[in-house]
Amino acid sequence: MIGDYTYDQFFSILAMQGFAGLVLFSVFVLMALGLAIIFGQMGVINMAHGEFMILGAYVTWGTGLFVTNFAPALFPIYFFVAMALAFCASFTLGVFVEWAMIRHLYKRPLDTLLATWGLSLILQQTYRSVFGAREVGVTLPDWMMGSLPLTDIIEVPINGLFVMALTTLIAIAVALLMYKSRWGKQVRAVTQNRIMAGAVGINTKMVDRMTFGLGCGIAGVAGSAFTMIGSTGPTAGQLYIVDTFLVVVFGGAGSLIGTIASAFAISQAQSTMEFFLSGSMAKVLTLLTVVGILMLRPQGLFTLKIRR
Amino acid sequence: MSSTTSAAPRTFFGKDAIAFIVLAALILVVFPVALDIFRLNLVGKYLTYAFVAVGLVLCWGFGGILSLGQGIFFGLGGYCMAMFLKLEASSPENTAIQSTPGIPDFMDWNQVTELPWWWVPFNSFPLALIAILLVPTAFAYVIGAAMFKRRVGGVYFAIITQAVAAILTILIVGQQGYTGGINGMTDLRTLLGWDIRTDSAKLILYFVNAVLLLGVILIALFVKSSKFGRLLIAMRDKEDRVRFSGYDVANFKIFVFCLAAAFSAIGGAMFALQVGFMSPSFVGIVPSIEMVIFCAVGGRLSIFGAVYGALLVNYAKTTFSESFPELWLFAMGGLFIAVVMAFPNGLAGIWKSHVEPLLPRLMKRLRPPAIVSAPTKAPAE
Amino acid sequence: MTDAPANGPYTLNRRKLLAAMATIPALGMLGGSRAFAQDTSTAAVNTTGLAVTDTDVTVGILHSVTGTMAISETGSVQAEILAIEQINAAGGVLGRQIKYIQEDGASDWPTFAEKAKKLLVQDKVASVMGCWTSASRKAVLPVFEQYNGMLYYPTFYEGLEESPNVIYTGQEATQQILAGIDWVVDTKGAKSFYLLGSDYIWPRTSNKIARKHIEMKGLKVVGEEYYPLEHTQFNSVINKIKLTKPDVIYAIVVGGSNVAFYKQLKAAGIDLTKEAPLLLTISVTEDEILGIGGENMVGAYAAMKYFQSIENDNNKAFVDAFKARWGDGIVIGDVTQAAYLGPWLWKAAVEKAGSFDVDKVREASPGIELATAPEGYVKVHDNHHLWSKLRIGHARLDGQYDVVYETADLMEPDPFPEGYQ
Amino acid sequence: MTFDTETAPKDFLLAVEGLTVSFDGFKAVNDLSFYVDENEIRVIIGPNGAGKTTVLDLICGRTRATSGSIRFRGKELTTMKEHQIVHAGVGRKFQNPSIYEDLTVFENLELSFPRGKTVWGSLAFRRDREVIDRVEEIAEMIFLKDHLDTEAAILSHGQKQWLEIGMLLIQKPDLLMLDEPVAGMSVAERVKTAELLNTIIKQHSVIVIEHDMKFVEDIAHRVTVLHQGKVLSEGSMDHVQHDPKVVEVYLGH
Repeated sequence: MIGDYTYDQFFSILAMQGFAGLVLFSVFVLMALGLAIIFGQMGVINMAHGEFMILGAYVTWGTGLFVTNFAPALFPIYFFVAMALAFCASFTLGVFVEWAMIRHLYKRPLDTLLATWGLSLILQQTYRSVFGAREVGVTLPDWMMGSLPLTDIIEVPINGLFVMALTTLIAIAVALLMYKSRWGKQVRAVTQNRIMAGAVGINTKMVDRMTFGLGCGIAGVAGSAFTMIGSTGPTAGQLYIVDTFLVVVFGGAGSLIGTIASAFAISQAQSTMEFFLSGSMAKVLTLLTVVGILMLRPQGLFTLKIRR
Repeated sequence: MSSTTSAAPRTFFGKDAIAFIVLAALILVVFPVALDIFRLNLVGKYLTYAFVAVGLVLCWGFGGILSLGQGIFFGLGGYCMAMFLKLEASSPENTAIQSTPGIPDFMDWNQVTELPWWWVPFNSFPLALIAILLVPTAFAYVIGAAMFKRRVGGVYFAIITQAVAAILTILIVGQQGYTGGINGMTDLRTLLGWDIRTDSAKLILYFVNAVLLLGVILIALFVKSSKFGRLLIAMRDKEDRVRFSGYDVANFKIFVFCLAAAFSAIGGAMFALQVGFMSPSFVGIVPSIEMVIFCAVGGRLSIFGAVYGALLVNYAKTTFSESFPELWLFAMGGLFIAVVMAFPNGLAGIWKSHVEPLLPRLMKRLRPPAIVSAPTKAPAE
Repeated sequence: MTDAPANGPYTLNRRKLLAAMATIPALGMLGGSRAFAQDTSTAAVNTTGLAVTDTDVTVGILHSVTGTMAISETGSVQAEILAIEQINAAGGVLGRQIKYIQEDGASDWPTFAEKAKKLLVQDKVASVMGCWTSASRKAVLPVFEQYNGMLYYPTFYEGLEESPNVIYTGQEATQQILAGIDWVVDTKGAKSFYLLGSDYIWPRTSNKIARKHIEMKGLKVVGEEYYPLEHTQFNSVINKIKLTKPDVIYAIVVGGSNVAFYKQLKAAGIDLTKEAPLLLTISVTEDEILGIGGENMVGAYAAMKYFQSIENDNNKAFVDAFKARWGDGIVIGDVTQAAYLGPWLWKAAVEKAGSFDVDKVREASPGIELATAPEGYVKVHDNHHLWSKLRIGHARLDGQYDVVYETADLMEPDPFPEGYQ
Repeated sequence: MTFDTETAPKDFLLAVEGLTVSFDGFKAVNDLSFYVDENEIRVIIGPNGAGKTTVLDLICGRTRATSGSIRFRGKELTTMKEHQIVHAGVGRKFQNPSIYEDLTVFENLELSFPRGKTVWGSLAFRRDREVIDRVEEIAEMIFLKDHLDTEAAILSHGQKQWLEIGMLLIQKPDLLMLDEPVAGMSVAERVKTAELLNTIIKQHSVIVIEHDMKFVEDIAHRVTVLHQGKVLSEGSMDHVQHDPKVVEVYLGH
């Protein structure tokens, strides 16, 4: 016996909590990836990140509605189409926002933070006016909501697996894009030396715009995926802000590996503590630990030591 | 920044003195005369936010330290005051129907049967007053020391203060047996036996609040006009240079952060007194960022601008939400973006660039032409 | 919002209003109020300077139209406006048409207090229909007591309150909890319970009462857990539920958390239709199911006093009128119905008192009956709460509940339950 | 490196020994040792990336050494904070002019005045006769007497360089470290700067990083040539100019 549990139960707990932690980890990575790209590569803090996610969620909802009414046969696979559309919508909005707002503020990073907060207010009210104040229910194909029983206690939720797979896919895609493609080279070149990059013929403005759009697009996909586990309403985006920022900052700006590692650390800590403490205290302790570590190591988990 | 001559150091006489007198006249005479007690009480509430905004001018405008967690200090100050008032409102006679009379109602609802030890000092008014200033300032010191000694700044600092605000909110909401949870501390009635809900009390509290605000503004003006104020600007622009001129930059940042926290705490305490309750909705991220808006709209570099910003934005919020509640967020968001992008120095900046240059010309018209001197001051015609 | 509530007095959609009016005769609500009107001079029915003229009387509506609570409070606003319009069409109150001033609490408690004060002090409204969360009610309560206003509060809540200035048209905790637990024990043979809630006073107080009641029956509570409002990750608690294998999950999760909780519950392989464990909630109305999705909720039980599917003539007329006014797609939850009662109860009290004066309305309120309430017959108790029945609903795939049980008698409201504190 | 044995017993103003710093494995400064006497003018030269600026960063505490020691008048600097190093008597001018653009020339100089350097001190600081006299004296020296009330942002590049030098002088440091003081100046400004430096070096020990060989020749007592983080050669200008290793590095293979 361990505490109130038998060994069997205890191992089941470990297995299930481990899995719950992995799902949470995937969720965090998915949330943070878009922000990490924008923050890491451009130094811009996008406070409207949550609203870009919710845009993706609404697009998914709309696609679901459309498919149910006009092409019910496609319903089982509509989610993939919806994710693609969510990416396009968020990407387009992101590019527009970069053009209209962000590009004027590159020299004032703190001000982008404020301006994007204003943007998030406007987006929230837009959602409320367009879609109503109530949450919308996103109907998912049945196959996505089931679970696979492993033992009589342990069951693996399919949507959890789906989120994990999706996260892996997107993370790999982003890594390839950043480190293997020509475009990724351009992005990194601009990050390291904007003037020089411009001098060798890279269209730095276009690189900025696409980077911002990409980050927002990934946020849209994340929002689309989150319709499986969370709510879709005008203000739902705000729920993710603090967690997302902490993941990115804790990981160390500019490091995708760092973002992933920090998402892992935070999610495991939180899901483990949640089992033994009350939900509120688990959250407080996790956040407090993260802030505490950041005070000891402000540069985050992974940062290159560079000559200033 | 206004320029000065080398021989005469910047003081808060001159232009600032006029601005101070105008503001004092406005909040001490014009508002009380022109507004009924209901509206005046609202203005009093707005002015409590001005404490935060003035702190932000020093901290953010001059020092370049953007805190997205001023709500923490506003809230802590407010809670310290509310705890005292709540204890006074929870006398055994008032709470006779509870299972444990003599403790605040929310404790009773949550099966707390004894006043927690850290509530005990709040039985005393002097101790509560000390706590109002000390607790938030000490908290700011801890955050500031940890961050600034390690040279965390800019966006990182903003995000961490934001996270701390989130943590504190969750903590207050989660520990409802000791804090009142999401309801906050409500039904605060008397201060040392004096009913703070009556109209006359509200009028007096308004003036106390106004005088305290003017006092805080004087302190801020003093800081701004001292060498410390110029150092803040210097640190914002070239932190390294300040360091290599022999200053321990972290200490200066900690000081200004603590000062802003103390200002916010006074505002929070006055809020609790005037509104009659305190709730975690002032501690979180959203109110903290809104307070930054007040400051940004008024002008992050202008102490007076911040006060007008707090008044204007809140007035707009009240009127807008009375007539067009749905448009309010659009207006607020739009205002935010417009100020940041087009008028980074806010109202004060517009005043300085558009109104002030007109003044000498106006003066010239008013005076007989013979006395006109100093033509260099007038803009080219 | 396609059907935004009107923002000021009298901005009605004429066609919809007429449609709504058409259903009124069926309600039998046309009393003798019109005859009443001529004998009442304004000076006689309004001695305290309220906003009453010879032709009309002004009331306030105070809910969140913006912010996170707008999700929940929209339905209440719609119900209150509908009730006011119906009363007006039927001749008004003491011969006076009701005007309303709507204020936005913006999901922010101090704003509620500020607006409440504005309604009472500046607008001098005769009564206020409003508030939703306990926090907003707690914030406005001192204002109503100080300025002697009258608040009609629609939400089911934790009790522990009995203000002379509030009429509580929703259920207090014991009314909603005791009979529900009795039912699940008696008909489903439940022995063990897992209590779960959002972390604030209503779920905590409710679970405290539930736990006492369960333990008094000699049954077991195997877990009790609270999550921050707007929490979105429930995997850990779902795992605990799987381990402790309770017969009943007693869930009081609110807001957006609900959506996350039920979706994750389903994904974790807990099929609510199998009733192993059975899920009993007191916080999910038809409104919430809109966001959760019927397919994620089907099979769950809810203990409330009202479901849209209740079969009686009152309710049929109410649902038809509501849809005619606010659109066909709309659903009506427990709180929406309770909010609808507010204006009617106030009207009845005013007419009984023969005056708009708050003190007289208060005196007249206990004993007021409403035979035309959609939920059936209700009556105001001396403690300002309503006598009402409790019903158990069984969630369907389409987001509605089937009423599977209803208490034989009205439940007495007991905001300070002896032995449960 | 045979140089240090003959001077070792003396009390140096600055003694750098075994100094190493690595950035992720790259040793920007590698086991570096050199010594500066009282009232000596030392010029450090070397090709790009030789580690010249890093050495100054290490001395003034901007970068922390991985190993090695820096002693200034017997005090170990590697463990001190930047402002303590300044108080010990080391002043540093950056490569790009580093001044407070939003403040006037007077205020720029005043902030460097060695009084009121603590929080409370700065609050209590009063602009008295002593401060004004001293600021005016320095301003005269750096050719900015007529610009005291000008906002620093609108000064020319050369004037900004002078202003920064003035900000150092007002601190009365024992050791001045100047990173390319004449870079980016017009010819006229260059001449004036050389004149300024010549007055400065009469009263202070100075370490200068400079590329301008003519200028180096004019002022240097001794020259240290850095290459890849190490001392390549050290001695008089004449000595290093004829050192084959130096010739090799500068002229290529």
